[in-house]
Amino acid sequence: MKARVHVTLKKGVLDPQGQAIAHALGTLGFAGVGDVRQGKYIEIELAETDRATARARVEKMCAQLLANPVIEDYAIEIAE
Amino acid sequence: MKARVHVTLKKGVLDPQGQAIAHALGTLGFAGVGDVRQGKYIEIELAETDRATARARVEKMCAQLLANPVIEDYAIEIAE
Amino acid sequence: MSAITPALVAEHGLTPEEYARFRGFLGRDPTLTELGIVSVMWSEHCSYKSSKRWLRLLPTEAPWVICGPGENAGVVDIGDGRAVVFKMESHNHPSFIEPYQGAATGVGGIMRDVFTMGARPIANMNALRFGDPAHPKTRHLVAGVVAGIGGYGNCMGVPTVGGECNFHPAYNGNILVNAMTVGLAPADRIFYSAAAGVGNAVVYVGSKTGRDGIHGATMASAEFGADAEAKRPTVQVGDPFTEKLLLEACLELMRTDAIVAIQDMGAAGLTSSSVEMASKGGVGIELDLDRVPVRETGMTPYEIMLSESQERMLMVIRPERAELARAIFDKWELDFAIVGRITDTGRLVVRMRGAVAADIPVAPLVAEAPVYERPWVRSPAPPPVPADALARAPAIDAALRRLMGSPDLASRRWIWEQYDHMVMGDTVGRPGGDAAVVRIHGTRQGLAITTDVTPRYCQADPVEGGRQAVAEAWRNLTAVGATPLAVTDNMNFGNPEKPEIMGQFVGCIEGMSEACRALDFPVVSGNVSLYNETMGKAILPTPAIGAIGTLPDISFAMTVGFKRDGARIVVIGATRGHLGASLWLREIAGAEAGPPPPVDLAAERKAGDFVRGLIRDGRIDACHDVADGGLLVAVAEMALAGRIGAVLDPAPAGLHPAAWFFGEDQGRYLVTTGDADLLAARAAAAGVPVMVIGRTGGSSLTVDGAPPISLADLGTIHESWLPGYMAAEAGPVQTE
Amino acid sequence: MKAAVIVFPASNCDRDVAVALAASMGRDPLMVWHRDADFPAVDLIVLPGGFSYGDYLRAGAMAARSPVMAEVIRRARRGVPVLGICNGFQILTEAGLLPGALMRNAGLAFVCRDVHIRVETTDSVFTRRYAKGAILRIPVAHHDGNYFADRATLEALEGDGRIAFRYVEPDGRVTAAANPNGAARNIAGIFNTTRTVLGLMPHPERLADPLLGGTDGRAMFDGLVEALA
Ligand SMILES: Nc1ncnc2c1ncn2[C@@H]1O[C@H](COP(=O)(O)OP(=O)(O)O)[C@@H](O)[C@H]1O
Ligand SMILES: [Mg+2]
Repeated sequence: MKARVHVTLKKGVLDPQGQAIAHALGTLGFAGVGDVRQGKYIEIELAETDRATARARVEKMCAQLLANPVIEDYAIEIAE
Repeated sequence: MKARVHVTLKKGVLDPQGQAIAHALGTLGFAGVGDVRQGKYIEIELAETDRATARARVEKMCAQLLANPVIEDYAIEIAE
Repeated sequence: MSAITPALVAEHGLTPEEYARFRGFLGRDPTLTELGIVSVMWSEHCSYKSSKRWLRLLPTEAPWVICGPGENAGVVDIGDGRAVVFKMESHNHPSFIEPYQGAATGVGGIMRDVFTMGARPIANMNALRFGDPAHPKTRHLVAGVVAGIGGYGNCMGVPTVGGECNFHPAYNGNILVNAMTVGLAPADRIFYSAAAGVGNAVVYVGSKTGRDGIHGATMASAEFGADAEAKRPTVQVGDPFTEKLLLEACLELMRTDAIVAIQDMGAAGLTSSSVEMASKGGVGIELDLDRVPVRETGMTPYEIMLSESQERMLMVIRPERAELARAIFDKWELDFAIVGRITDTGRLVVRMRGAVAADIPVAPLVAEAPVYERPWVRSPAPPPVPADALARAPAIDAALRRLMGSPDLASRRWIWEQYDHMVMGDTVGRPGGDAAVVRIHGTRQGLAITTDVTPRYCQADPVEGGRQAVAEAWRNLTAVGATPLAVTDNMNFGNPEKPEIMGQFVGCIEGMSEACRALDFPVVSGNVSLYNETMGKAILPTPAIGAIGTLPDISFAMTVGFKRDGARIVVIGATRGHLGASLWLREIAGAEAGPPPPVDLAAERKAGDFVRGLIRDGRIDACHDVADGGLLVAVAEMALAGRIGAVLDPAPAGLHPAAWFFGEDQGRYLVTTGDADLLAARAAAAGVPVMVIGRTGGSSLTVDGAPPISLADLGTIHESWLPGYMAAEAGPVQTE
Repeated sequence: MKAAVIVFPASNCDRDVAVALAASMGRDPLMVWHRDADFPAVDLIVLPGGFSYGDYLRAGAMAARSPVMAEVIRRARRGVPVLGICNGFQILTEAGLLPGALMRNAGLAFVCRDVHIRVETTDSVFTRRYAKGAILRIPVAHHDGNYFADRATLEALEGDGRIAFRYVEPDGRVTAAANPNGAARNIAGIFNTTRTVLGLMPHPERLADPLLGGTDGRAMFDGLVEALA
């Protein structure tokens, strides 16, 4: 079973990396680019076979390590 | 219109970050964690209203700036 | 098993003659793995087949040399039981393809070369060449390379204390990333790579092996199927975290008696490390590839032997110490595997899944490696300096402003502030001086480090350019008060199969060799990078020189900044106004022409010894060597560093002011002193020409009656070019 | 006084801070490996700079969850002074001993240079030897020093006098140009509520020896020795 986790900066937290990308896209001549936000995407292979258990476990991983609740939100998908 | 871009390391390319996360999860007592891979997740607001045009444009952004094809793959979703 | 076809041989970069020679001593057709092994061992990179004959010209010995070329790095004795281990290495091509990771793994590789020998790295340097700033790729390459060097070195906790950086269109398609590491070891605890002791264990430590960087030439081989490309990234990703653990674990193990021999797995990975260890020790090695830690499934013996995965080491250890060694690597959470043993057969035997994948006699594999006497021609004389260059010379102050803000002279602060140059707590001379100075930890002894070469001189006249590169390195060490000790080099050239390129190589080596002899400055390590050419256009010949020297006490360390008002500014060495191949000529007169300034090695040595004496006797309070841009640029740099201005006398009669102020005559230093008469007397006694050219003071530079140039303005010009240029970089730097 | 320096995998300023501590203490601190959760009682715990776990995922995230940190947190709660420098500061926020987070520098690049910081309060074991408002020249060397906290937290830090240092111009003015990393309100270092835990991005241990070009960092270690002896 595979979990796909998105860790994104909370709304209201400034994102210098996203801003730099937006700026760079402008420099490269891409028009109409609005806000850009950069986050992390983490794929985790799990031995677990039950979806609900898998999700609960990844939930715990996010809370304990993968995201910093001061600045980040996370979203979990369980694939397969 | 919003584009969601995933930039991931190509298969076979060493992912030290993913490896370190897997290791840390083990230390925290999570059992059954296999391979972990870390990539980037980028959200881009676009003024564009046509899906196909938007995709083509983001395709170009990825090739020119967001990913390095030597070591990275990318995937694009157009939302809304 | 696939038959070894001529096409497959050619894809492996072997000529039919080379293949015949290999088949000859093997006595049968090779396996694919064997073909892979010989192809990397006999590649230019590993065999030095084009350069070997010429490298022998370099002097490599001196009483203080503990180990010259031939090991992972050179070793010199610096007294009190301590040795300095250092080397420079290129990562040019990977850095062009993937600047961040290419540069990062280059730094990782050179650090491994140094700690393999038992030394803790204490300083890193980097010598960089980029294309025309106006070229569309340049900014991106600068951004990525600098971030990559910083990313790796900063994480390792080794200060990056200096380097150099030039721009020239000749590097548009081939940038140069040369990284140097300097390490410190007990002089009697140096580790070498010669394997010994039949029955001893061959141990693999560090990262797992993946399909990284496997010899590009073999990609088309049918054996790998259609997805070969996708499976085989040619650029590696660096893992400085693992390397830091590997460093600490190796140094910890080196404090025991477990290690008999050790060799990092760099280019050509397990192949070159095992062959070199066996060959140097005159023994055989058996490898059981089923035991090699791998990070991918289904790897073939060919792939495992040729993988260039980073952060790995091969060691020969005493079997009775295996458990002790394993415990140390466990503590650092690194892979540790006994993958083979030393034999008395003199053969490299590789087994996997019950089959013998390779069985090659090691001695002929090394001894019969091809060596080529490539045809070469002397470089033609450069075009003459345009006759009207001086007639069209702009005012001195205008020229100075332009030079100080030009890409090759502008401040490199933007670069070095991305490098942790202070970690380890011993950086005495930070970046920006003539040579970096680091303290030998826990003592008052200092180590001075520099890298130098002036490629435009080498292009104009390779022999003179080779001499100059060595002389300038020696001069830079001297300018901080150090006694120069030894050299490492990184020979970056175009395609050696072209006689004119080979001629540049030969010329540079001749010049370097002569200068090293005259200055007692042996070459103890180095690296050759050839084929730096794109679409038939070669780089400028770039023999980068890295050099070290020692200071008995860091309180002697001299700096470039003016220290006080009213001091006399004295130029040591003769000024003749040589403008050929100068920056003034290129940047102001728009001509890349003329011969480079000649180097008089006897005068060089005399002037340097004189200056060092003044520094050690406390007779001067600032010192700077006169290099790119000449006298006035050197004065401006001293003024900016000390935030104190100067008033300069007019050019002497008979010399055009531009030639006097911007000529690049060699063997010169600028110093400041409160007692110019004493200095003159000492100079007369030593037979060194000196001349007072002005005095320090105020907040501007006043030159030859021209309107004063405010230091604030000049500082802005000097500091803003690089950050301004990079601010227009179209992208976030790809980082870790 | 007894001090412990915690060593994580890829800590790299552990020796540097040990040297500075030893110079002030007259004896070497104890070096504690991250897996040794039961180390002897000490008067001061130092989390040194570096790149623990390569700074992978987030700077300080993995170190904050290592076994030794559980013990550091216990002792910090009992009042044992804890000093986190650079990566140490990042670990302290990740471990919840200090509020807020340290994000990627606003300029995105690693930055190593001398900065000026102003001493905002002398009322702590760490800052007692400085004069209030004193301006120190101390180096920074980090990639993730951009201090972030929500408004309420920042107000609380200000209100309680828990901002230890701010980036300033050499003349003491708080300006954007003096801020090397985009940190909120130019914050270079903060305390916990009892002012027994200090995290700061600048490296006082790097300018505590005249031969290295400055000594402004020295008084922090001298003050600790005086207070905790
Ligand atoms: N230009 C050179 N001058 C002197 N020695 C050289 C030069 N190039 C290579 N060497 C020496 O040849 C040996 C092999 O070099 P290299 O293959 O680059 O080493 P490594 O395998 O450790 O990367 C080293 O000892 C190196 O110092
Ligand atoms: Mg080597």
